[in-house]
Amino acid sequence: ACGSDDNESSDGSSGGGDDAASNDFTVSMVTDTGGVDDKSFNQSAWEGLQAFGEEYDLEEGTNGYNYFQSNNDADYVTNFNTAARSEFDLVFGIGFLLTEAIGQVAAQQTDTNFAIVDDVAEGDNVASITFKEHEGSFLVGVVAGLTTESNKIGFIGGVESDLINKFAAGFQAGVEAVNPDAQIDIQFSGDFNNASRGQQMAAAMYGSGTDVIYHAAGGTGNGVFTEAKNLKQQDPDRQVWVIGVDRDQAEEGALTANGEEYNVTLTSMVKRVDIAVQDISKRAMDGDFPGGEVIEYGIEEGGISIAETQDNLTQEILDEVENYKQQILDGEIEVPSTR
Amino acid sequence: MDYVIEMLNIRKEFPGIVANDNITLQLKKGEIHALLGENGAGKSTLMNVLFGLYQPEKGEIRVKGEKVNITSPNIANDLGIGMVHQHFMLVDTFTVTENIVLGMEPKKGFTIDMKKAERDVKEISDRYGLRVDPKAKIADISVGMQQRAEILKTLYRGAEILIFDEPTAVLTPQEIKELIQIFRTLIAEGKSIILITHKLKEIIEVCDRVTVIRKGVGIDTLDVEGATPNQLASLMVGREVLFRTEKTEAEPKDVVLQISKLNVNDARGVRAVRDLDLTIRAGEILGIAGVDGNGQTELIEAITGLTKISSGSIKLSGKELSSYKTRKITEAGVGHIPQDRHKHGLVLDFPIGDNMVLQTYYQRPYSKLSMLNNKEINKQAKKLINEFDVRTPSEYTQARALSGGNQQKAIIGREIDRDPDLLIAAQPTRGLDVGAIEFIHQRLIDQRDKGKAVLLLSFELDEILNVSDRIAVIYEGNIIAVVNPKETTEQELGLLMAGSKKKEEGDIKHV
Amino acid sequence: MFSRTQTILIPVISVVLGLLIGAVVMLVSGYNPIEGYSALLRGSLGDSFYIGETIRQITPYIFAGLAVAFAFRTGLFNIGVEGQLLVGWIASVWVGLAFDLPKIIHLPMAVLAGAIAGALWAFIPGLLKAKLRVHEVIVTIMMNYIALHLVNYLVRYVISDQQNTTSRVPESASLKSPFFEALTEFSTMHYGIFLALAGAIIYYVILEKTSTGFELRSVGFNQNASQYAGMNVNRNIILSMVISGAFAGLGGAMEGLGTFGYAFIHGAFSGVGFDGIAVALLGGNVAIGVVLAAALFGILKQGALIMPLQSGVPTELVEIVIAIIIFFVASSYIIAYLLQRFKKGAQ
Amino acid sequence: MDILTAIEILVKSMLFASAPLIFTALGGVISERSGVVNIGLEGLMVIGAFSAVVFNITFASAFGAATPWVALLIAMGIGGLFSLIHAVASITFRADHVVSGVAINFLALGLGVYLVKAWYGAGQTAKIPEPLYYQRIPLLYDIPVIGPILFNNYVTSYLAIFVAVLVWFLLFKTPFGLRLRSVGEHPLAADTMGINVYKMRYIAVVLSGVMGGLGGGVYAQTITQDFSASTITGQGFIALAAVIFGKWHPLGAMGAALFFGLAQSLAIIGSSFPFLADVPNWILLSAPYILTILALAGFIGRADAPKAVGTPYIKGKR
Ligand SMILES: Nc1ncnc2c1ncn2[C@@H]1O[C@H](COP(=O)(O)OP(=O)(O)OP(=O)(O)O)[C@@H](O)[C@H]1O
Ligand SMILES: Nc1ncnc2c1ncn2[C@@H]1O[C@H](COP(=O)(O)OP(=O)(O)OP(=O)(O)O)[C@@H](O)[C@H]1O
Ligand SMILES: [Mg+2]
Ligand SMILES: [Mg+2]
Repeated sequence: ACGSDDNESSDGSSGGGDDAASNDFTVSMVTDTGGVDDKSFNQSAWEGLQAFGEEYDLEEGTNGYNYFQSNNDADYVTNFNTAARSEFDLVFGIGFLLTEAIGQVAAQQTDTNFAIVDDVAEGDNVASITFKEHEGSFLVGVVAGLTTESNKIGFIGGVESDLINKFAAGFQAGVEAVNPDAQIDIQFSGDFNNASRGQQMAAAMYGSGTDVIYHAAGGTGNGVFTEAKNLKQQDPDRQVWVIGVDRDQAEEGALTANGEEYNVTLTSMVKRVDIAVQDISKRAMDGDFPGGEVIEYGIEEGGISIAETQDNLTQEILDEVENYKQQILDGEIEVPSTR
Repeated sequence: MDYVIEMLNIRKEFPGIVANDNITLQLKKGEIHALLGENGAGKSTLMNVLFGLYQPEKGEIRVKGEKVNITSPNIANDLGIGMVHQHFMLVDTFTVTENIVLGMEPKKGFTIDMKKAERDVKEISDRYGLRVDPKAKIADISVGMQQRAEILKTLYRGAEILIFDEPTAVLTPQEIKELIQIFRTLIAEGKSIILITHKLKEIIEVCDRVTVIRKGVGIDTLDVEGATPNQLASLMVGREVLFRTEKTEAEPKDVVLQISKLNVNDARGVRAVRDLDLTIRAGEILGIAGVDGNGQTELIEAITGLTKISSGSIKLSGKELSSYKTRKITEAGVGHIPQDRHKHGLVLDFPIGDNMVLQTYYQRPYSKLSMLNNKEINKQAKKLINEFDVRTPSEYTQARALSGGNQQKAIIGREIDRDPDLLIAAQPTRGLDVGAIEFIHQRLIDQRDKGKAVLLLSFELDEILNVSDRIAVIYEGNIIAVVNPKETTEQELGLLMAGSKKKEEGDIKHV
Repeated sequence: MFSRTQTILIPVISVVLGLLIGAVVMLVSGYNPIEGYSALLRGSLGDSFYIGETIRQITPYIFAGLAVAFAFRTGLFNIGVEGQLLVGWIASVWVGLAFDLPKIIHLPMAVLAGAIAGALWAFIPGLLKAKLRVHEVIVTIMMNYIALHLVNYLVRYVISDQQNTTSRVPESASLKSPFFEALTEFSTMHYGIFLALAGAIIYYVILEKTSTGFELRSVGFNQNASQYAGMNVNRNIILSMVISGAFAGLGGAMEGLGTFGYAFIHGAFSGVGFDGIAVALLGGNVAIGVVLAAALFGILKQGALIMPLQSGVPTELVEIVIAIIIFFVASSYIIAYLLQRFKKGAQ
Repeated sequence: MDILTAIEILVKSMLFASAPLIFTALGGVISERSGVVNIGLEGLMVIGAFSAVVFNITFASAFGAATPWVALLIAMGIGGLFSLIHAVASITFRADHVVSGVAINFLALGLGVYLVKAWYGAGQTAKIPEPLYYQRIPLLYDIPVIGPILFNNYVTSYLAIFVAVLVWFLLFKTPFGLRLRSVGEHPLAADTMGINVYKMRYIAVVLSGVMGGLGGGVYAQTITQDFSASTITGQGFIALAAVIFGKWHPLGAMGAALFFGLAQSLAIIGSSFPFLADVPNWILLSAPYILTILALAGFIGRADAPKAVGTPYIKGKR
């Protein structure tokens, strides 16, 4: 119905790829309810779009790149539609919660290209971007397995889902690869923004001897950092670690005790949504949009890694991580993605 | 003249109504001054002006000759004016002492010095003979004791002038006697009293002078000595008032209500009605006399299905009622004018029209197939409003906006119109003026004359003696005597109610 | 009490004042209010697509508002609409998926399942209130959280095979409307709006026109007098919660069978139930008021989505505006008073 | 895990999770005891969390280690100011208390997030530089067995209990408390005793704002350590439930909040016991809420609200 007479813009017509043509290219994203500054993948995706816009000299706004914030699950469809109707050439949906909505809108707005992050959606004009979180989780599992002294390791997930289970599965495999004696306690908070419960869960784990906790629980994970920092602050010699998720969460773990600076963030499993977003945007701009395809970003593609901040990791551990990374790249290790 | 209080030409308006119009009231030191008027005449309003709750539009107030401006109860307190309100101003969940010292608490550091407060209360209560338990919660004590607590509140604040707004409406005869004794003590202490009451006998018994107001206008102030009830009543109403209710001899027929061996527990699980037997016949009014708290409430609640009985039987025209729910009992032919009209009688937020069908809304013609028929409801309401002279702007007016007397007329209309075989009337005239009382008594008698049974519960011996055909005296949950009103006196009834004659069965005339 | 003109005038004045103060907030924080509001209007009523989306948004608001309002009118405070809505949602989807029936049976059955589930969820606080005098506010708050966790579990382990979302309900149980979608350029507007409007009418009829409603209102105002008049107070408390919960459950069914067409794992509450409290109160707890308040809410919330894109104003401005409107409606006494002064002054 | 450790963990997480609820619920008790319903507690917590976090971030360098405490004072002040809106609406403008409280909730969240976006250009603040940390209470901590169990927590957790006792003292032992309660039970009676009903209610509502702000400030500075739209998500409603659960009594509300914190940590510890392994996760997650309902239904029974709660007082009207 709408916009039927200007279907020139998409459909690979901007395929030229020289700078003049690329300035016409427009791209936007729809966040999930976490919002564009969730310090997690929405934020990362937006950083990717911003970097992309800067690189190709696009302006923020309707004629360049932009984001649509969803306040509610019911807003996804509206936002996708608005984006398509605002004639963005490519629209990203960030998070598996948007899968259904993107599929539905893509079927109607066939002139627009869509890309879903973290899940697979149907449609010729939809690219699916997934990450091999299990691979990165495997690596931080290696770190955890080598770091633990008590041989008790914890995992705190938010609401149980396929995605979160991928984290747990990879993590478990990583720990087991280097430290078969270690026990892993896998728990779910049932909620992504209950910091209080996160802190209570962490208190229970640390209190019973766990010394490393990997969280994949969004705002609930705030409480995990809080508990770890408290324990460290009180007893700087104590071994308490948190492994961050999605971004480098070193900032979250910083504290001072007795005038000295410490950081309880051991490392983080970094998911480079920004890289994937830039990558797909570039391909779309170049007329090479991978519609209908599933593109997996793993270690190999540079979409998954451990955090750059490595102050708390010994060279030995870094070497081991490098070693396993190589084995994964070589296909010697197949990291499980389900529990 | 040494007046302690002079209210001169007071005018007080409310939206759409002049409650007090140019009223003058002068109180001499050491006198008991009655303020008399129909319901809604403006008595409470005038006193609230004196107490600082309302600000008058015109007029002036002098205390001991000096012009004052009473803008809040605080100032009234400071001037030595205390008021015992028509509706008690007590906090239910507080103790007697807490209520009395509220706002003027003795302190010890940051805290209330409760010991001293209790001592003070005890001391004043001893001095004036106002028996109270300083530590008791208001919710747990009798109305009489609540009123004594109210009086103590004013005395604690050193009041010299005491206003009593209808203090006797809620008291039992015994309590009224005590209150009158208290008045005398207060006067002997040099205090002065303004008394509002609808009971003319009381005025004649205790008051020195009386000011009569009618529809917001001051009519006259006269010495009580030499005045008669009739004279006062006609001054108040503005026409001649007959006192005796017109009543022919009763012609009792079949038994309507037959209660035997009834036992009922009260809300706390204590036995309140014990092995009670009672019979009421068609065509008679049975009055129940008794001191408050002797099982009257539980008896009525048992008959109407509001409380489960422990044992015994209640039969209405031979049909056992005791296992029925309230609705079935109502449908079986029992009507109930509850004691507390605001709490139990009306849904104050409903229009008066809906209140008129509170038990029958689901029946034809008010409902058909579960759908309300508002036309029929309002037709019925209009009919009752006319028949029972309920003064209301319309049937759509919220029940809350009606005066107490008119609310009561509405309830009575509703109950009588259903023409129940048994009509239970609990304190139907409490707080009403003589005109309204007369009207209601007449209605009860009409009902009897139509061959229905009426059960009348009242703490007013006058009412019991005037209206009933037989009087049953209840004491500690049991009917200890049934007497003929023509052959008994207030004194004898009083003694019976106190339980004194219980043992001497022989003296009691059974009817 | 207020006159008829005041009853209409006060909400209008409140909305105007709310928007005015919202404009001041925008000005003070460096945004252009005209741009902000025109974006808001475009994003809610600007063209047929947005109108469709706005109507879709209004649909559950009407039900949530009716649910809260119904309880309120009968003397109860149902903060549990959020939870009742969630269970209604899952139940309707479940029935939608579990059967293979002709639409004429299947759809009503699925909708009804939502109502029943919501009613059952509200029955618990009703029963506890009636039998044990447990305060419904606490129980309904707690039941919200229980619903959230239960529903997430059902989605993952019972209705789907460890998925994040259930399958889509088949056509035969769907409220989706190709007709409206075509009419509104692919908005998600569905047939639910008719059910919501019908719900408002049913609300009005039950409460104002039936003997049951008479009883419910009576018990809501004065339990003692109602008991004296022979009404069964406990039964009415439970009935009131159950009907309120059924409205909430229907709101959930609108989401399950209409807006989404499936159920999914919730990381947090949808917020519709809590907004329902405001909708009910803003609408004065009467049917027509609730519909209008839901419309206002839908317009503001829908318009808010596009506001940051087109004018840079954060979406939260809308919450501020809503709050201020509620304040003025709540403080209608002072508005009425000022109106009267104004009138007198004019004479 | 051995039993002592289990108890230590239980008590510890009960204390820190309950503290913000206790403060806020106490605010609710004060307000409702004066006759003003306050379902705006959630919003007051939001505004408290917002103010404390913004202050902490902005002034950490100026105040150093004292920052979180000053931030709490600020949160209390701003909470108090914010609740003035509720006071004006519900006391002076005779607004329906529930409606006005709902507006408070909308306004607080809207304004908090709006300002964060306007000031920081993001929907979420950074981590606060000076959070509160657990502290071993000198001397008490050294008591064998119970010392480590009871006396290693945020100072604010003890403060919460202390303030609960203080509020109890204030409400039930002082003239101020007697007057405040009288205004909530029978305002007209209080008026005839020369008590200024409006003034008392204003004070109570502002105090509830102060306490709600404190609760939010404590929550943000002890648990989340930043502020966003998802910092306060229902805690105010749980606190409201605690007010009623605790029968409008300060110590009761404290007990209810502690009970809730305990139930939550019990459910967490419980999940590590083998015999509970087969219990579906959702039941454990819901355990705190289910336990609360059971406790209410089982032993607590009914409680009566202050009689005049929710009714505006209109002078000169009966
Ligand atoms: N607060 C008020 N607002 C408006 N009108 C009032 C108010 N109080 C009293 N009135 C009006 O003033 C008149 C006088 O009422 P008031 O209560 O003084 O009567 P009263 O003589 O005390 O009656 P009663 O014998 O029933 O106690 C009433 O008819 C009523 O219309
Ligand atoms: N707020 C009000 N606004 C308008 N009129 C009022 C108000 N309050 C009371 N009234 C009027 O005051 C009059 C007297 O009321 P009140 O309740 O004192 O009646 P009453 O005859 O004294 O009954 P009661 O036996 O209950 O004391 C009524 O006519 C009523 O309309
Ligand atoms: Mg009077
Ligand atoms: Mg009166």
